[in-house]
Amino acid sequence: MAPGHFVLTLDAPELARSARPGSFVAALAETGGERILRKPFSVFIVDRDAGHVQILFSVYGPTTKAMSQLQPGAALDILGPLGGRLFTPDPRPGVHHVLVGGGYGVPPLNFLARELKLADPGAHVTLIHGARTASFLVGDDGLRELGVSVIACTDDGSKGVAGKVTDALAPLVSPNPDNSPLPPGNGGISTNSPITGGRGAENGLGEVALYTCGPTPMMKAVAQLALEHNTPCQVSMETFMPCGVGICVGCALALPDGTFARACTDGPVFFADEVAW
Amino acid sequence: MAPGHFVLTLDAPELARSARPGSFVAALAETGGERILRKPFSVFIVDRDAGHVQILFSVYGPTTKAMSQLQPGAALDILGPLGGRLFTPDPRPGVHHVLVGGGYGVPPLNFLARELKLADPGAHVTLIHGARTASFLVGDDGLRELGVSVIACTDDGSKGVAGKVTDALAPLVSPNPDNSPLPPGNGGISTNSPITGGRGAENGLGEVALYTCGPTPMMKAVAQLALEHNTPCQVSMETFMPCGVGICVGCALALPDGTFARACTDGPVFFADEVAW
Amino acid sequence: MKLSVAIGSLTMKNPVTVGSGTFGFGSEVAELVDLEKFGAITVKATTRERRIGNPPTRIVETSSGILNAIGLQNGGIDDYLTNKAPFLRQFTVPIIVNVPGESPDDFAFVARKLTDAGAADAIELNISCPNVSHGLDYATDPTLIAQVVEAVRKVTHLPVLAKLSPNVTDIRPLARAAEDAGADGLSLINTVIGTAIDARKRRFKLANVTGGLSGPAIKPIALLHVYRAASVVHIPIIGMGGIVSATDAIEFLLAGASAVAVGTQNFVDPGVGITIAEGIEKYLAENHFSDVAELVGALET
Amino acid sequence: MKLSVAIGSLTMKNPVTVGSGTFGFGSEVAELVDLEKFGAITVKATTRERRIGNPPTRIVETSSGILNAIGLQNGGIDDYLTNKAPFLRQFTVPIIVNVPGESPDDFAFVARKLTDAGAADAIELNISCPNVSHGLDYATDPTLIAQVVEAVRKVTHLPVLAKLSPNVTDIRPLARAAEDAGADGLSLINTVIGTAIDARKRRFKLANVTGGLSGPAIKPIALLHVYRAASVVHIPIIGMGGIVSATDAIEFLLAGASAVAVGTQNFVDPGVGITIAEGIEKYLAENHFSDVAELVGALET
Ligand SMILES: Cc1cc2nc3c(=O)[nH]c(=O)nc-3n(C[C@H](O)[C@H](O)[C@H](O)COP(=O)(O)OP(=O)(O)OC[C@H]3O[C@@H](n4cnc5c(N)ncnc54)[C@H](O)[C@@H]3O)c2cc1C
Ligand SMILES: Cc1cc2nc3c(=O)[nH]c(=O)nc-3n(C[C@H](O)[C@H](O)[C@H](O)COP(=O)(O)OP(=O)(O)OC[C@H]3O[C@@H](n4cnc5c(N)ncnc54)[C@H](O)[C@@H]3O)c2cc1C
Ligand SMILES: Cc1cc2nc3c(=O)[nH]c(=O)nc-3n(C[C@H](O)[C@H](O)[C@H](O)COP(=O)(O)O)c2cc1C
Ligand SMILES: Cc1cc2nc3c(=O)[nH]c(=O)nc-3n(C[C@H](O)[C@H](O)[C@H](O)COP(=O)(O)O)c2cc1C
Ligand code: FES
Ligand code: FES
Repeated sequence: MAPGHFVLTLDAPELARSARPGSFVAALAETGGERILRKPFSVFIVDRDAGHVQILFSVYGPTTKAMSQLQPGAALDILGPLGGRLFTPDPRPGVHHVLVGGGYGVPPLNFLARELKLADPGAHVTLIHGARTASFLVGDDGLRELGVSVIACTDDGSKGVAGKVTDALAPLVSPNPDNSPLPPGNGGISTNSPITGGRGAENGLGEVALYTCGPTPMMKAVAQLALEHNTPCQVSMETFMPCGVGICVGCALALPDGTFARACTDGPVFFADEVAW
Repeated sequence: MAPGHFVLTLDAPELARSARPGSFVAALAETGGERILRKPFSVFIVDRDAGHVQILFSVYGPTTKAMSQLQPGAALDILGPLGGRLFTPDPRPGVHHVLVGGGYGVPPLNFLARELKLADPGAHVTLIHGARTASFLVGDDGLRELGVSVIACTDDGSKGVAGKVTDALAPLVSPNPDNSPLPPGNGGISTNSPITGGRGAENGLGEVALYTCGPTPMMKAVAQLALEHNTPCQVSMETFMPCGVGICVGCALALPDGTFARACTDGPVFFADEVAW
Repeated sequence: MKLSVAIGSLTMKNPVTVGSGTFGFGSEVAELVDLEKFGAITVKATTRERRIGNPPTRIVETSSGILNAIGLQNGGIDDYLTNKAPFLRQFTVPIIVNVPGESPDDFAFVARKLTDAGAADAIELNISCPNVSHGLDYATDPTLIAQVVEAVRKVTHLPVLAKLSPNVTDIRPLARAAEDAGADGLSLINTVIGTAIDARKRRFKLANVTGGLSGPAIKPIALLHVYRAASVVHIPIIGMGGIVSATDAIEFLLAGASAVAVGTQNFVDPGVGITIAEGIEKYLAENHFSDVAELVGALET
Repeated sequence: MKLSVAIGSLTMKNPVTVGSGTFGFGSEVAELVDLEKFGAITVKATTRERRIGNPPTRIVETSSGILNAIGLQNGGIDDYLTNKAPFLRQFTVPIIVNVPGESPDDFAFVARKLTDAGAADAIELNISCPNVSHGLDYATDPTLIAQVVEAVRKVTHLPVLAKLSPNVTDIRPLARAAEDAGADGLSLINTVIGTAIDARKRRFKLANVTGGLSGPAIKPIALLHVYRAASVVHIPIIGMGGIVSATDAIEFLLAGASAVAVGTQNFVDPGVGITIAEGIEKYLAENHFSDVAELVGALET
C-alpha cells in the first residue's frame, strides 16, 4: 500500500450483497470520548462470493487511527450500506465512462469501474486519478487487468501526467489539437490550454459520461468542465456526515435554489448541475 | 496469573532505583476522553539490576482495560515513584513483621516483605492475604522462597484459612488458647473468638508490627485489632487519587481532628491511629 | 413490571423517547429500527413556516460531544401534516411534536393545526433553541415562558411539554413558571450553548458561530438541571442530555425525571433507545422494583 | 518574538498560567517542573479563615471531564503568608493569588494582607466558586460583582482580576460590571455546575451533591463565554476551560483571551503549561506573527 494508506477487509456478506458503487458504510471505532460519531467510508472492492468488502483509508484523525490499528480478526462496528442516490451507469450505448477521482474519492470509482465492466466487458471505461506525488496514488487496484484505462496525474510529475486531473480530463471532453492524446508521464499537458471545443461528441470524440469523487475543489473543477461541455456528470459529495442515515441534517449540501439537501440520503451522488458549487 | 489479573513489567531504571515499599506510579492509558486522569498503581516487584518494575492489576475500568491490552514493547505513560510517607520497617529488634493485604493491597506488601528480608535475611516476616476464593489470591509471588510465612485466607475456604484476614491475624496479636496456631485451610479459626489478651508481647508472642493495604473495610478491621492491642500498624490508604502529586486535594482522607489530609503526599501510608476510620 | 409513564393524557409504554432533532421524523430510520418499541417518538422541530436552516458547517465534534447549529431546518407545519404525519400514523407509537416559535402566536398557531389534524399526541414547546434569534430570550424569562405555555394551553387539549434551556443561571423559576402556566410536563435539557474554533484557519468552525453542545460531555450539567427542576415542580420531566446507556437513563430517573430521551447517540445507533428501555427493565427486575415510577427521584441521601 | 502579556502592572513573560486550585501552591510540583517557565503561577484559593473543605468524595470523572467539590480547603491567609508565600518568593515568576469570599469585606481583608506582605503580584477574585454557599450569588449579580471589585480596588494597587462563573444566562453584563468597577482583567471560566449519580448505589457521587465540571468537555462553553466577554470589555482576559494543548490555548487567544490558564490537565501533567507556552511560540513563528497580541481575537469572519 502507499504510505499511510490502509485497506480493511470486512467479513460482511450482507453488505457485500447489497452495496452498489457510491454506497458507504459508517464506522464506529473505539476512540473513547475523543470522537463520538461514526465516520463514513466508501465501499471499495467487493467480493460477493467470499462475502468480503474492502474499504481504503488513510489516517486523518481518531477514527481512522483506531481503524489502522485493528488486528486481523478484530471486530469493527459498521452501519451500511448507506446512501440514497448512488452512481448510475450512463445508459447511452457506446458512451465513454470517464471516472475522475482524487484522494479517498478513488475507492468508490474503482467499484464503479468494476461494475461497468461486469455489466458490459466491452464498455469504454477510463479512470483518471490524481495525487500530489506518485506514492499517494492509490485505489486503482486491479482495474488495468479488467481493461480499464488508468491515467495517473501527479502534481510533481513523479508518475503519469504532470498536473491536475482536469489537465488529463480536458482533452477527453474538449480535445486540444496541440496536445497528443494523453502521453503518460511527460508533463506535456499544460494547465493553461485554452478550452476550445464544445462537448466531446461534437469534436469527434465519443460521447462522454463523467463520474467524480474526491476533494471538493477537484470535483468543482471537474463539474465546471462538465457543465461547460454539457457532459453529464455525477458527483459524489464529501460533506461531513454525522449520522449517515438522514436524521441529523448535519450533512447539509447547498443547492442552487438556496436550500439544503442531506448529502447522506439525498445523495451522496448528485448531478453536477444540482449542486451550488 | 489468577483470572482477570495482569502484571506489567515496566522498563524504568530510574523508577526501579528510587521506588520504596508503598511507592506508587500514576499511569495514563489511552482511553480517549472516557477517562482523563491518571490512575495509581502500587509498585509490586522491582528488579533494580535489570531496571524493571512490575505492577499488578485487574481490570476495573477504562484505564486498567487499556493497560491489559498493551502489547509487549508498547509504551505506557507513567509518573512516579509517587507517595509522601511510605512503609517504614519497624526498627524494634526481633519484631515480627505481619503484613496484611487484600486485593490490590498485596503488591506493595510483597515489595515490603522483600525489602525486610533483604535488609535482614533473618527477619521474621509473615504475609496474610485474603480473597473471596483461591483463584483471586494474587501477589505473593516469590515470598515463600525468601523465607516469608504466607498465610492465605479465603472466604469460601478454597485455600488456606477459611475466613477473613483478621481471623488469621487475631491469634498473632492476641492468641486464643482454644485455637491451634494457624492450621492452614481447616476453617478452625472462629470469627467470634473473644479477644482475651493484651498486646502480643505480653502474651508470650514476640512483638508484632502490622502493615496493611487493601480495601478500606479490611484495613479498618485490621486497624481496630491493632489499636485494641496497642500494636503499631501502618496502613496504606486507597482513596481515589486524581493527581497523585498533591495539587488537587481530591484524595481527601478524614483525620481524627475533623480535618482532611492528602492521601497521596501526606500518605499513602499512615499509622492506624492517625486516620478517622 | 410496570414500565409505562403518563404525561398528562399521553401514555408512554416505556419511559424512553428520542430527543427532537436527533431522529428526523422517524421515517428515515423506520427500516433500521422498530418504532413501536419506543415509549414515544419525538419528531424534529416543526415551525409555522418552512425554514431552510443554517449553511454548513452545521455540526462539529468536540470532546465527548458535538456542537450543532442546524437552524431548525424543516418544511413547516403544512409539510409536516401532509408529508410526515401520515407515515407516522401508520404506527401506534405516540408522537410528540417539537414546536419552536418566535412569539406566543407562532407556538399557538402550530399547536392548533397539530391538534385539529390529530397529528400529535403531545406538543413539546421548544422554548430554548439556542441557534435562532429570539429563542434564547424566551428561554430565560419566566414571564415569556408563561405566555407561551398559556397561549398554547388555550388552543389544545393535548399534553403540553415545555422544553427548557440549560443556559440560565437557575432553572427553578423557569420550571415553576411553566408548571404554573399549565404545562403538563417539562423536557430538560436542550443543548448547552458553545462554540468551536479552528486554530489553523483562524475561523469559527460553525457557519452560525455558536452552536448547541450535546452528548456525554453535558450529562453532569443535565443531571443537575433535572434534579433542581424536579425539586420544585410536580409535573413529570423528560430528562435528557448525554444519555448513551441504560445506566445513564437510570441516573436521570434517579435525579427526578419520569422518562428520558436519547439524543445525539441516535446518530451512532438509532436503536439505542430500545436497548435502553430493555436495560431499564432489567435493572428494575434485578433490584426488585415493580414499577419504573419507584425509581423516580429515589436517591438515598 | 514577543510572548509577554501585561495585565495591569502584572507582566507575564508568556501567556500561560495555571488555573487556581489545579496547581496547589507551586511547591508541591516544584521538583517536577520549572516554575520559572510559566507566565505566572496562580495559587489555590486563599480565604480569610482556614477552611477544612468538603468531605470525600470530592472529585469524580465524567466523560472528558471531572467534577470537583473541594470546598476551598486551605489554611487561610495567615498560613499562606507564613508557609506558602516565602517558598514562592524564591522564584521570580509572578504570583496570582485566588481569593474567594462571602462578603466584599472578606475579599478586601485578604487582598489588603496580600498587598501589605508583598505576597502576590495580582489578585484574582474568585467571584464564582460553585461549591460554597454565597459563591453563586456573587457570581450572577452585576451589582454584587461591582461591590466586590470596588472594595478590593480600594485596598490594593495590585492588578485585580475578576474570575467569573459560566453558570449564568449571559456573561456580558457581568464582565462589564467588573470592568466598570475597576478590574484590570477577567479570568474566564470557572467550572460549570453539575452533578453525578451512582446508578448502582442510588446516591450522588459527590458528598457535596453538586460539583464543578472542568476539562475538555467544557471547552466549547468556555470559548463562547470568552468570545462574548471579549466583545464587550477592553481589559485583558485570561481564558481557561478544557485546555490541554497549544492548539486549545490558541483557540482561546483567537476567541479574545490575552492569556490562558491550564487547569485540570495539570493533574495529568503538571508541566503541560510549559509545553503549551512553547507550542504557542512555535505557532506564532510558523504563521509569521511577531507578537502573541496579534493573535488575540484574530478570527477571520
Ligand atoms: C460519503 C463519504 C465517503 C468517504 N469515504 C472515505 C474513504 O473511502 N476513505 C477515507 O479515507 N475517507 C473517506 N471519507 C472521509 C472520512 O469519513 C473522514 O476523513 C473522517 O472524518 C475520518 O475520521 P477521523 O475520526 O479519522 O478523523 P476526523 O477527526 O474526523 O478528522 C479528519 C479531518 O477532517 C476534519 N474535519 C472534522 N470535522 C469536520 C467538519 N465538520 N467539516 C470539515 N472538516 C472536518 C478534521 O479537521 C480533520 O482534518 C468519506 C467521507 C464521506 C462523506
Ligand atoms: C495508592 C494506590 C495504589 C493502588 N494500587 C493498585 C494496584 O497495585 N493494582 C490495582 O489493580 N489497583 C490499584 N489501585 C486502584 C486503582 O488505581 C483503581 O482501581 C483505578 O481506579 C483503576 O482505574 P480504571 O480507569 O481502570 O477504573 P475506574 O474507571 O477508575 O473505575 C474503577 C472502579 O472505581 C470506582 N471509582 C471511580 N471513581 C471513584 C471515586 N471517586 N471514588 C470511589 N470509587 C471510584 C468506579 O466506580 C469503578 O468501580 C491503587 C489505588 C491507590 C490509591
Ligand atoms: C443535531 C441536533 C438537532 C437538534 N434539534 C432540536 C430541535 O429541533 N428541537 C429541540 O427541542 N431540540 C433539538 N435538539 C436537542 C436534543 O433534542 C436534546 O435536547 C439535546 O441534544 C440533549 O440530548 P443529547 O445529549 O442526548 O443529544 C437537537 C440536538 C441535536 C444534536
Ligand atoms: C480540583 C479543582 C479545584 C479548583 N479550585 C479552584 C479555586 O480554588 N479557585 C478558582 O477560582 N478556581 C478553581 N478551580 C477552577 C479552575 O481554576 C478552572 O477555572 C477550571 O477548572 C476550568 O479550567 P480547566 O477545564 O482547564 O480545569 C478548580 C478546578 C478544579 C478542577
Ligand atoms: S449525515 Fe445525518 S442527515 Fe446526513
Ligand atoms: S491525588 Fe491530588 S492531591 Fe492527592
